[in-house]
Amino acid sequence: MLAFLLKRLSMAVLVALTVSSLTFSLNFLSGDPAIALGGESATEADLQTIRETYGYDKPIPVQYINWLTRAVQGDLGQSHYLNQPVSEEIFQRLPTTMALGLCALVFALALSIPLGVLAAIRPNSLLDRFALTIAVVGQAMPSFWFGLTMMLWFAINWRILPVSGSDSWKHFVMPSIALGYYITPGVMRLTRAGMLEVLRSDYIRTARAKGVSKFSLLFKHALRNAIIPVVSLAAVQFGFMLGGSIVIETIFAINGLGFLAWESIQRADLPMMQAIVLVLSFFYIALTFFADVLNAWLDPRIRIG
Amino acid sequence: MSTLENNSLEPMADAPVLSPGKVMLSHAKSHRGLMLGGLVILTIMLVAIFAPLLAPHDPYAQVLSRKLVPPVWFDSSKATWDHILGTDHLGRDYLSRLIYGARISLLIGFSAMLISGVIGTVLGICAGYFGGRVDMVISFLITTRLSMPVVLVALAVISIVGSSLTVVIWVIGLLIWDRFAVVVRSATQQVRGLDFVASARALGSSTPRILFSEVMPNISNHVIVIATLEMAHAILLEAALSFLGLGVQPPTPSWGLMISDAKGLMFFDGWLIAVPGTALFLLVLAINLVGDGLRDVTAPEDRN
Amino acid sequence: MTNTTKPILSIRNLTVALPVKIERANAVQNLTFDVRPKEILCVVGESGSGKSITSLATMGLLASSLRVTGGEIEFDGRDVLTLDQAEHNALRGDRMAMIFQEPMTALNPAYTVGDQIAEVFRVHRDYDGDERRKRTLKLLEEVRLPDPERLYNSYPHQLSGGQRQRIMIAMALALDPKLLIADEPTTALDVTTQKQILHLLKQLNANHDAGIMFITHDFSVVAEIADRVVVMRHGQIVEQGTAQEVLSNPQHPYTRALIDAVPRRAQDRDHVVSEHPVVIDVQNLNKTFHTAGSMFKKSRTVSAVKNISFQVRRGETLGIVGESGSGKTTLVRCLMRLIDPDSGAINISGVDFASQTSAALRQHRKDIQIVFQDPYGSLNPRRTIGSQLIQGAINFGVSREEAWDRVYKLLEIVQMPKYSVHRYPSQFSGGQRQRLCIARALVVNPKVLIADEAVSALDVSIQREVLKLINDIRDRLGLTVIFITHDLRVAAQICDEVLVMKHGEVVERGGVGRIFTAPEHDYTKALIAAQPGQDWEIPMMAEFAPQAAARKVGTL
Amino acid sequence: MKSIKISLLVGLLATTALPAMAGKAQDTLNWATDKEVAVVDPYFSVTRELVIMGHMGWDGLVLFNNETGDFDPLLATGWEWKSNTVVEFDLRQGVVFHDGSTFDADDVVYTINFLADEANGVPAQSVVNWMKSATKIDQYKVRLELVQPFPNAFAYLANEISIMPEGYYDGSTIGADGTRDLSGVTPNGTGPYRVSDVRTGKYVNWDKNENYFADGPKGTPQIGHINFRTIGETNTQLAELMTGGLDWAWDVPKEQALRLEDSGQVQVVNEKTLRISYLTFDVTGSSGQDYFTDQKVRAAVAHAINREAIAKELVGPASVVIHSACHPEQFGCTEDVPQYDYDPEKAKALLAEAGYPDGFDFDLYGYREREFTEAVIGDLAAVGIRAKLNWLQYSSLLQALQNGKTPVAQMTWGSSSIPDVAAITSHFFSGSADDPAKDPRTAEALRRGDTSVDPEVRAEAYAEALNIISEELYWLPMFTYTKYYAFSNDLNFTPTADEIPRLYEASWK
Repeated sequence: MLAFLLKRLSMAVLVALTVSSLTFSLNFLSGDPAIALGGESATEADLQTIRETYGYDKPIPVQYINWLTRAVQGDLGQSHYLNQPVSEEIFQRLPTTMALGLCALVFALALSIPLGVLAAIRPNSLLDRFALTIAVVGQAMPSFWFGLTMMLWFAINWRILPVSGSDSWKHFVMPSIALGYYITPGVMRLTRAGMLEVLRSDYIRTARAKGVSKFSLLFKHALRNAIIPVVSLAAVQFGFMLGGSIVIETIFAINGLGFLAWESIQRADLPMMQAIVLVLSFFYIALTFFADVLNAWLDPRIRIG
Repeated sequence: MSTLENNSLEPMADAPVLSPGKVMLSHAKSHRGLMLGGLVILTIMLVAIFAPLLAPHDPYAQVLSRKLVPPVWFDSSKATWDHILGTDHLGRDYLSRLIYGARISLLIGFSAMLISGVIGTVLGICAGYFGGRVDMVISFLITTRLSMPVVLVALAVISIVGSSLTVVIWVIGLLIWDRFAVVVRSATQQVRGLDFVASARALGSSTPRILFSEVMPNISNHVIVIATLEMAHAILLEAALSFLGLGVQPPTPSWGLMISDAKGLMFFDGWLIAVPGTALFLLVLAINLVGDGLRDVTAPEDRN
Repeated sequence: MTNTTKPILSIRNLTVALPVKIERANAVQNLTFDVRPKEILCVVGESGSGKSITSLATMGLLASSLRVTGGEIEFDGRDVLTLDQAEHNALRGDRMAMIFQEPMTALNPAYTVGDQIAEVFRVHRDYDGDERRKRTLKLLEEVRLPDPERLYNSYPHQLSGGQRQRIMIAMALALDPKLLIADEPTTALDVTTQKQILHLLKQLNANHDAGIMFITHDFSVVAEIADRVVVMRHGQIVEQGTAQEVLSNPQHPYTRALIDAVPRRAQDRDHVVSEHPVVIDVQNLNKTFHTAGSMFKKSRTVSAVKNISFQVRRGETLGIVGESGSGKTTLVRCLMRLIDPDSGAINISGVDFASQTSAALRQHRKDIQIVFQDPYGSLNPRRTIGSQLIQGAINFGVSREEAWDRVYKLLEIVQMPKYSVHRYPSQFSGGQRQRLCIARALVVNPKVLIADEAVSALDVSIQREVLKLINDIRDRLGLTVIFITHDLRVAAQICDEVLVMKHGEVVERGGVGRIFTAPEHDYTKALIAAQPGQDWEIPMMAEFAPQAAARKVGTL
Repeated sequence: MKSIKISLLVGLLATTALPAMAGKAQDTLNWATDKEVAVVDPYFSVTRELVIMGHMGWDGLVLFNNETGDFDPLLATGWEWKSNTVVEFDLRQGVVFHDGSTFDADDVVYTINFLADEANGVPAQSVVNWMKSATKIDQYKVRLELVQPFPNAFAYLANEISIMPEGYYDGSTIGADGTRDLSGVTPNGTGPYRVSDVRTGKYVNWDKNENYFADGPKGTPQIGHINFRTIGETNTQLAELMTGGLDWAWDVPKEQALRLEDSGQVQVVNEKTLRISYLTFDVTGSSGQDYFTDQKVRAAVAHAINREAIAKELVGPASVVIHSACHPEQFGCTEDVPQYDYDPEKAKALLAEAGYPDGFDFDLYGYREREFTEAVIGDLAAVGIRAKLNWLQYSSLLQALQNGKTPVAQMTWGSSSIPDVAAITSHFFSGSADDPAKDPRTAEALRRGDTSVDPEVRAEAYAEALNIISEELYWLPMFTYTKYYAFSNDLNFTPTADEIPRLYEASWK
């Protein structure tokens, strides 16, 4: 177990290293970050000062090593634009994005799992078709379009919900739906497929032969087993949502990580971009690990060898 | 004892040859979603091919004084049958741009899918077939790729190298191969374990031969299904990039770009975003329907 | 009709319709039979005979696509077909219970076996938790599971197949039902486990009043436990009667054919030491598997093949016999270098297979070919039969014309029509596919043919045909055959010599005759003793069915 | 498990409070831009937002008067030029900082000497590096020394130089990577508003400074609170404006502004700015596409583009077409230069003359207001010049431009709101890396203008340079930018051309 944890951790570090060097290689493609930093009216002398201050005059590998050395010590660098430690900024924004991601996930699961189960109980029924339609339509709708349309109706025409911001729970309703809706199809399909498979399985027949009631059959015997792959998917999707919240956060002016990322991209704030990508990739690894633990808890075959 | 095995082969002599392709085709014909989606895609493809014949105007011709003419169904003095769908913010005919835009969306979807398909399939097959170290390295690549947020990385790269149709296609293509790789890898692992692959090895088939004749045909259905999904994914991704201003470059008539151009006026002139939005939605919906249909049709037949 | 008590189950003119008319309109048609208390009724038939559908209809577990269109199933005085879901639910697990074929998948992996047994009490009785636990532990004892306390908290995957089947039996017997349906309960088990389970069932039958409806395809099992027998074919009953009547004096030709196809003990025959050159020479072969660990599991090392040496001469058939997990499949795969052995030498007609690089090995691969167990996985579903058949010949530089010549000749040998080449595997039955696989293996003119459980997945009647084919081909083409099987009886029919394997080691080796008459190793003795139906003197069918006279099996 | 999720959701929703409503009723002016404000510091945060906030929270020595065009005394009450490079200021008495400390010469000396020292790492060096040092003469009198004669000294003093209390930056440290960590510095100035709450990247809230000195040029603050927040999407800003969530926004695109105006929900004003748009050509051929080394081709481009239509249809009514490389309202800018009217036929003729009767393909670069550039592409296509658009970030584009990699780029320049040609023409045509032509004639003329303090000498020198530029068409000046301001119907607010909105002057109707 300990050895495995260590292996897992080293894997995470390796992934993070690869991701960070990939992100850092953006430096090769990028324009002069000093110009981005100096603003439109910076003179050549200003730029030179900036280059020296930030070490942009050094070769890129040296910059990378320097950055890495500091990153290992927990110092992800200083944001060019925001003039403060990148890590501080990220951890200040993270809770907002996490809250958004969690709300979106809860919305998605609350919609997709019951729909998936119901669809699986009666395949090809009207309900199944309805669920499938939701899935297909959901996958085809650009999230920004969906978000703006909701804003048009709920915030501007009906004035039920606030337009933007992140001050109260009301502010999270539309963004959560816009973000969560996109993963609903996948979770629903997986739940449906999992339930269909489990319902066909021998042990469900055994349970029926025991005279178990329909409800207990579905929720005690079937869902427990069908939910296992859904857990992994949900964890992975949660990771994707944290990364994919850029568009939604931009639209709804939620000052989370996604918006920070987008702003950093626009102002070529490389240390910030690198750090965000790094944090998100670490998050992804952590989430998959978490999903594994959760799966083991749900599935004794994994837990007890 | 032949009575037991019941020489049912005799009537089979005139039975039609049921190739897996034919079986699928016959299944496909009776699959409503697949047919409907296919029809929509076919229509859009025809429109794209015959765009020069169908478009009433040059999609690039701008008349600034005639900008933002509403579509004919609007009760407005500016509306005219000359511009059935109205004009955009530079006075270009919206219908013509929509028609030409089909080319771009299909091109992006198809090319990005092709790039990611090739990368993902090759990686997936290698990982699945060779296993061991190769699998370890490729699985690591997949994990790394999955851990990088697609939209973020795409935006960062495009914002730095500058965007053009080619850049967008390559960036998207290079970012969405993960699903191909994951699915192909596990499909290959399954096929590799089947006895006909062992048979082929025993019969002296070389590894490339086995990959092409034994493995590929048996994972192609997975690849095709993923290909449709990723094509839809690529089209949506381009729209999202365009929405943030980092997609295809103007004046290229792309649906994503049209949405992006129109988004500012969506609270006032909703049709501007509704027209290309609907086109995009229909295309992606159709592709997804086809993907779903293919998944149903190519699902492995039950043994029996 | 020896027993006159009132039947507990009485099926009258039962007809179940198939959803689409595939081969026939009805899964079962006009079925009529009784099950009486305390008797074991065996329903026998090959796959597709409708025997499982009958049991499922009785339990009310039919798939929704199957509809009962006629007849009645009277259980305990009531027609269960007229019951609604809730009423049927109340009967199931209480008054009637069922055991299934696959113990590996029949238990819910997410709950402990104790909980799953106790659930029966919770559903049907108002016992409190302690009472449920107490009764469950008692049941575990009754089915002779060791250490019930520990087992109660075990999950299914921690138990062996035999243990799981005992759990299933305990679950079925929990409320002392009047009817117990056992659907091929031993088919998926090793022969030694099968013996124990059959023994247990017989014992329980003695202590309980339940009538048992036992579904099987294996007449040896029938001979072991049946009081009465129903023989089914294509959804209809062809013959029924007491075990004595059916087994020793079958009336219907189909019953006779089935009984005739039962592999029987080898006649005592001498093992003639052949003078032919040695084709296969294996020395000290070893193979160890390592399974990678995960977060919750330690990595494990399993020795699948331990220090095995043997030789086979040209024209001989060597049987390798062992239960599942004995390492016999690993052994042949090492032999063919489909997997790389850890150490040891493999010499196949003068070429050292163990030490060659895989590139160098390719040109020698034609010498040794294999036919696998699963007829569905061993043909590529996406290629025509023809292209799969000539592939081997083409690989070894044979011209296309000559390759096609060979293919057609081989199709004749395996008794398949020429036009098969244009078709895809999905259009052939299991037996036909095995013939095609044999043809494919032979197309490169191998010196050695390995049959890895090549007939295990087939119905007995077809099994027999394929065995005969392999024997014919061996004689005709002068092949050396290695025959892998878990079934001693099958080995006896076809082999000259037998290796008995257990846990990766050869425990005994010898001529077929000696192994059967005078086994030396305890394990071999146990295997032989576990064969079901030992006391059954299988009637010779030659006098009933003329075409069976062509039987050459067992003769050299 | 489901019940756990539901309770989690309920918990999440319950913990957050309802938002405070905004607008006149709460005496709070809410405004937003798409930029994030990280640190409330006018020197270490180089954004327009901080220029605006700089004027809210701090005061400079002088203030530019948009009506008279003069500099009004602010923290200084009077001044006297002792030479071309020395000026002495008398300071206002009785002014206190937000923290209660008194303002005097020490604060001015500290601020200027801090800024002038390059080692202190002020990012925008051009804003401060013209100052050499300051010395205290007495408690309310200081002497400022310039590095060299600098005509725009007062413009910078007015717009950019806010006076900080003495020792203001002592609490901040310079990190390993050379950036200044300002987390320990609490915003503190003399300005009409003071910071009440900051959340990095999210909002900056200001309260009225009740102790603000009377009868200064900034007047007395009226509105109780002025809250800033960041909204990245223009659409979202509009939605907030329409629903009353915002009281003030700018940079509203033209069409949206017009429709907002039509709706009557808010006031919309189109105001001039000092920013101009221009095309800059690769006149040396270093980009590898040498079409534009030929003046005839550049002239063809000039004749092909309907600048009038772009200015009126796309930019806004306050936008005007310009012909010389400067904003008409800047000192020294003259429109009396060679002009190129919209004439597609002439453009085609010129192209044919230059040897391209069938036109050609080239790369066009841009970074700002894509639809303007799109319109340019459309006009060029009409005469056969086919442009491939390359859309870059400003930093990347500037680098490409300086390296001569761009055949044509559509650029803009805002002159840091300095109403003087020195802030634009001299920047681009004095031979620096930004100079597209490196023509010694313009460099010489501009140097003459830059180093003189005599307006006539300067005007003459600049006119000479501007004529050369338009003659040669190193740039094609396009039009002036305008800005649409949209604000609440309840608000009294007057936009100004220098793009420094005086939010502190705003009041409720």
